[in-house]
Amino acid sequence: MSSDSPQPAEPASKIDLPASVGGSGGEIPTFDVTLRIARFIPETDSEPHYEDYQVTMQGTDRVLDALHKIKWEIDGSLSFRRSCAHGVCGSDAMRINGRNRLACKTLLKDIDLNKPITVEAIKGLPLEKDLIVDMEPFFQSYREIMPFLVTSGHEPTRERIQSAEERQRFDDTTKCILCAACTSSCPVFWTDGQYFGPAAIVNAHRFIFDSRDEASDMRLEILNDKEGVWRCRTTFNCTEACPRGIQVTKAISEVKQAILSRSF
Amino acid sequence: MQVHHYDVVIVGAGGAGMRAALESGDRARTAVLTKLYPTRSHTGAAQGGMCAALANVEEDNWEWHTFDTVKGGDYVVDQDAAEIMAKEAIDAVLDLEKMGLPFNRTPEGKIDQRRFGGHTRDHGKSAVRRSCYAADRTGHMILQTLYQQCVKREVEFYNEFYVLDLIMTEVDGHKRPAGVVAYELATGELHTFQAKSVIFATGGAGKVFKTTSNAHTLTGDGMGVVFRHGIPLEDMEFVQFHPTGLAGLGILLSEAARGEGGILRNSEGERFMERYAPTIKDLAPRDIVARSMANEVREGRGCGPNKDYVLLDLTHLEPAHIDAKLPDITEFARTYLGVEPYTEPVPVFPTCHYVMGGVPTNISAEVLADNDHKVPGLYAAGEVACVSVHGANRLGTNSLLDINVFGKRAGIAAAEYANSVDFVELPESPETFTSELLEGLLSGQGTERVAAIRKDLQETMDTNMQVFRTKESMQRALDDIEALRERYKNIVVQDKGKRFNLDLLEAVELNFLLQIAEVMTAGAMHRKESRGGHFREDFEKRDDENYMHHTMAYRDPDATSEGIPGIRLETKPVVVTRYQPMERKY
Amino acid sequence: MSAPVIATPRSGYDRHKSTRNKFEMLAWVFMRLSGVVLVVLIFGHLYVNLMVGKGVHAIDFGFVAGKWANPFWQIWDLLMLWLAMLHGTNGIRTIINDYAERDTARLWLKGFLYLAAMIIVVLGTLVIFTFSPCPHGAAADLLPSICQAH
Amino acid sequence: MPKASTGTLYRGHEGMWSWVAHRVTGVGIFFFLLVHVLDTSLVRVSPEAYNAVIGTYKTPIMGLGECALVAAIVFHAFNGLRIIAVDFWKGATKHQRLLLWIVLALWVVTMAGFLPRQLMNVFGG
Ligand SMILES: Cc1cc2nc3c(=O)[nH]c(=O)nc-3n(C[C@H](O)[C@H](O)[C@H](O)COP(=O)(O)OP(=O)(O)OC[C@H]3O[C@@H](n4cnc5c(N)ncnc54)[C@H](O)[C@@H]3O)c2cc1C
Ligand code: HEM
Ligand code: SF4
Ligand code: F3S
Ligand code: FES
Repeated sequence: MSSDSPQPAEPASKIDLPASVGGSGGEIPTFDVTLRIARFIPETDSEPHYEDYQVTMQGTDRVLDALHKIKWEIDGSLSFRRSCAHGVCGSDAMRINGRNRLACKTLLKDIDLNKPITVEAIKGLPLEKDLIVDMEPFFQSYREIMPFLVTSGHEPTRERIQSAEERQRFDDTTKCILCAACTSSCPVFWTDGQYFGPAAIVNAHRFIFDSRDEASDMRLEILNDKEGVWRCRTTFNCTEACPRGIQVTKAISEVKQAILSRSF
Repeated sequence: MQVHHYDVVIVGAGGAGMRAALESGDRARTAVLTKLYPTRSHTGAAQGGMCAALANVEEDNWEWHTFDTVKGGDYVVDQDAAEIMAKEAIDAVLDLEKMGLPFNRTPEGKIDQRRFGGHTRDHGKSAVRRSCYAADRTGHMILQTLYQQCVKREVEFYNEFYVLDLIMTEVDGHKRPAGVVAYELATGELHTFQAKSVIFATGGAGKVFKTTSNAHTLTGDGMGVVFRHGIPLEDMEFVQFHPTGLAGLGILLSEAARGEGGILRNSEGERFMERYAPTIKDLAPRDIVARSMANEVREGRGCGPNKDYVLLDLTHLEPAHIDAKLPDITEFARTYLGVEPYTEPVPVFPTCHYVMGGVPTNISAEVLADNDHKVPGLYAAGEVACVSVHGANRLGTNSLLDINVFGKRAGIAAAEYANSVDFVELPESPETFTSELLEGLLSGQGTERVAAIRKDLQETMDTNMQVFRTKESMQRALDDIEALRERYKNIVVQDKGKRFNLDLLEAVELNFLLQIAEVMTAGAMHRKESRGGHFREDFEKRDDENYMHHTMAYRDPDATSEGIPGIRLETKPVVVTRYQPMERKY
Repeated sequence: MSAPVIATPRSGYDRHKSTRNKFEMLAWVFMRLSGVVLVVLIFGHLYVNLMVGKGVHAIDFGFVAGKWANPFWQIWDLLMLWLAMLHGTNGIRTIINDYAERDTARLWLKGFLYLAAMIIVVLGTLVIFTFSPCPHGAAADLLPSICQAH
Repeated sequence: MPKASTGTLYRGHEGMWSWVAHRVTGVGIFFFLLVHVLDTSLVRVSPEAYNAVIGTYKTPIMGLGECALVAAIVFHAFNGLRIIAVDFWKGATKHQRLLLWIVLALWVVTMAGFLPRQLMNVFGG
């Protein structure tokens, strides 16, 4: 008895490496970049204003490194959230050159550096300081869709059985790190902030299609709302913004289908 | 300043904190204070899995798991604790599954399991499939699942509240916690939380080092706060360096990469682990692999322009297999190094990963004031604590287990204790220490930048306290730390505002880092042997005669240990039940 | 748990009251169904009016009257009128919901919208049904050929 | 509730801009429809009145306006079908970009069929 993963044959104990990896490369190049950051100091400003910063960075650096360099060496008051620095905690969604990105996953070398890099807070949530917005409305709509497994009856003594296919059904939406890049890229969410937003729907999807869950009806009911899935205009901004590569619009579509097939 | 009252206050909302909150919230009025939104905690970065002897895919039992844990920890593991952890592992995994965690499945629909470093069948005979996993996002799924359950049970969170002090009050000659003082990031206000019991679950302190898989926010706050109040830190010299961090960046590539068949090669293309650990080769415990890698580099068989890393080779694996089992970490390689793991080997080098030591606790997660007494009402769980189940070297997947098993125990114990006692009276103005500290930093007229000091600290620790240590290198580290502490007195905080003043908090965190670096180095100086993650080139052998004990470091202004003023080092016996120390060979 | 109630750290945000009914779903479905039908109706309409023969130049009273003498075109245009108006009105309604910030503004705008839509639909329907292709006293050269029979 | 924040324009991709275009064309068509029903209603008043008004449609300026209207309707119609496809056909979310290019291609083809004819009618007299 073994799981689906075949054990690969024992690899060779010695191989010839291609020259490119074993050999010597050149120096890591450095270059100058300008960041144009939307600054907002709540104590003194009524509107955000832009400020330019010039820093010298290296080939493997990310936008987060540039922000750190500014904060640590030029202006300590520059404020932004960050933690893991490799795209798994969801702290540092921001608008980089007009698009929602995680600063820690955006490599400088992938950006056109001839122009300043514009960095702004994500849209549609109340601005608190510099690149920091109030995430509470975002989390509130997340909490409203019952983002937890609901079951009834006796707890089994062992695990609940779920086939690999059933598990695969909702795999995509389990990847969400609640970074809000999607919701704050959605033109419908920008309008009045009442729309549940893609992230909440993604997290509902994760449970609606989990074979172990028994509260799909309730979640579908919640999303069958004026501010629910029907407000989505399939603009795909969310899918394009998601740093985890989740097919957000597809998930929303599937939730719409589920509501429809339940109603007709 | 606001005052809040709760039965139980939990500091930290990572895996350990939230697991505790689920238990304690059902039993007593509980608040969780966290400096990050709960889902941002670093538990979410854990990749490989969580071990439990479920025996879903092959024969296994918790006794073997206990043995592996003890042996992996190079025998300075408290074996009663290890036994509890291995036994309760099974329920811990099943609990998570019942909460909804989407584990990968076997063809029969059960939780799938895979191999992981140091986990063996029948006391080291061969590798065993014991790690329960969800692709390479196990920690992410655990963190999300626990948060989901907290939402379900309406646990009260105070997000972006930095706990900066613990309030200790003397009751009948014993110091007891009366609550904590927290700084609200959004407003810059201080809050006092009065509580009958306090649980610390603030995670690790990896930012003491430069190359680390840890988050920017893992600055050892909990350890620092507790240490300031005279509570010891145990076994801080044991730091784990994970073999496969992305070279130069430290971002982790899980051991699962090797569990799934990946192998390490040097510049000659040789699978060098065959020489260092002939039986289990690349799946030897982390300390051994990390040292072997560092040794390859030292002996000139490193790769790259500076010959300063080795290669993790996945190219012989099926791309489909890689996608199914290791999707995230292969993406890290692509994103951050521009390397395609299907066809190219990935540059890797050891990265500071885990602090085995921490706040000493017993098996009920109660914090110890010294070898024989506990601090009533104070608890710790997770990476901040030292139970000690990891000894000198933690086995992969045992930390996710630790946070669940001892997080749960802490939650239950803290709530039960809270229900049996009254509040301890708060002192007159409990926040004085903290407000003076912050005002001092804000009004400081210094010139030193926090970031510069931190960088120097991390660099000296990387150079002198990493996988190879000697008396001289450690002395250099100590001298540097001393100098840095002097410089710290002259720092400047540029942001003078009240709202979201992260500049101020970085200054506070740096103080914790300096303190912890010093304790780590002190412990390492004391331990004149090599054991687990602590390897001294001047004492290459393990010395059970003299060092088969835990180190306990106390803050004591009147003492001097290993030439370091202000620290008193003591020892604590290791609990040995079944397994006598043996040579650790793989 | 009898300790005093403490406000949560950041006070909550008011979301609109939920509307647990099927209206939005039905509107959504209607937009899609009517859209498909409208493609046929409108393309047919445009083709006949603009592409066949002399295009716009052919359109005059006689042309319209000639079409509406045929019940097929009467039904066609009636359907088109209703579907397009409902579809368009609902479309504008969602746009108002999106951009009108204050509730009163929303109310007024929607009031106007519904009133206008009603007038147009009623008027259009009346015209199609009460229309006589050969009104008395009209110049004969303006009338469609079928009038000659009288 | 949060106000849409200021700052530079969000640089959405095709999906966002096609949505903007869909919205603009939808509103445009709606207002045209209002007027169009009103003018058509004149057939009830008298043939002369109707012909007088419809006569204005035959000027070159209105002719060009009509081109714009047809362009809008054709885009809205094809793009509407694309939206419906995205909503109901499983594979469409993956190929949404391709679908939009198909819409634009169809739009060009249709307009290429219509415009010469229309311009001939309008200007060729
Ligand atoms: C990249 C990586 C991969 C790993 N992979 C594995 C693996 O595969 N298997 C395994 O078993 N282990 C793994 N580990 C180890 C394991 O993930 C961690 O040890 C464990 O998650 C720690 O959990 P924790 O709850 O103790 O702390 P954390 O999850 O780090 O949480 C700390 C919490 O404390 C809060 N906090 C900190 N300071 C303060 C303060 N001053 N005031 C208020 N709140 C505060 C934070 O906000 C946070 O919520 C990995 C670790 C890393 C870094
Ligand atoms: C020709 C065939 C038509 C098709 C296939 C079609 C299709 C659609 C669809 C599918 C939508 C929904 C868009 C969404 O929910 O994201 C829509 C919206 C809309 N339609 Fe149409 N439509 C057609 C004709 C018309 C006409 C004739 C009008 C004007 C009266 C019109 C006005 C609108 C408006 C105003 C919207 C709302 C736009 C928005 O919310 O962004 N449509 N159309
Ligand atoms: S769906 Fe993607 S973009 Fe949205 S919150 Fe989750 S991870 Fe972020
Ligand atoms: S951006 Fe918004 S409109 Fe729908 S497809 Fe995404 S939720
Ligand atoms: S810092 Fe964690 S996602 Fe970027």
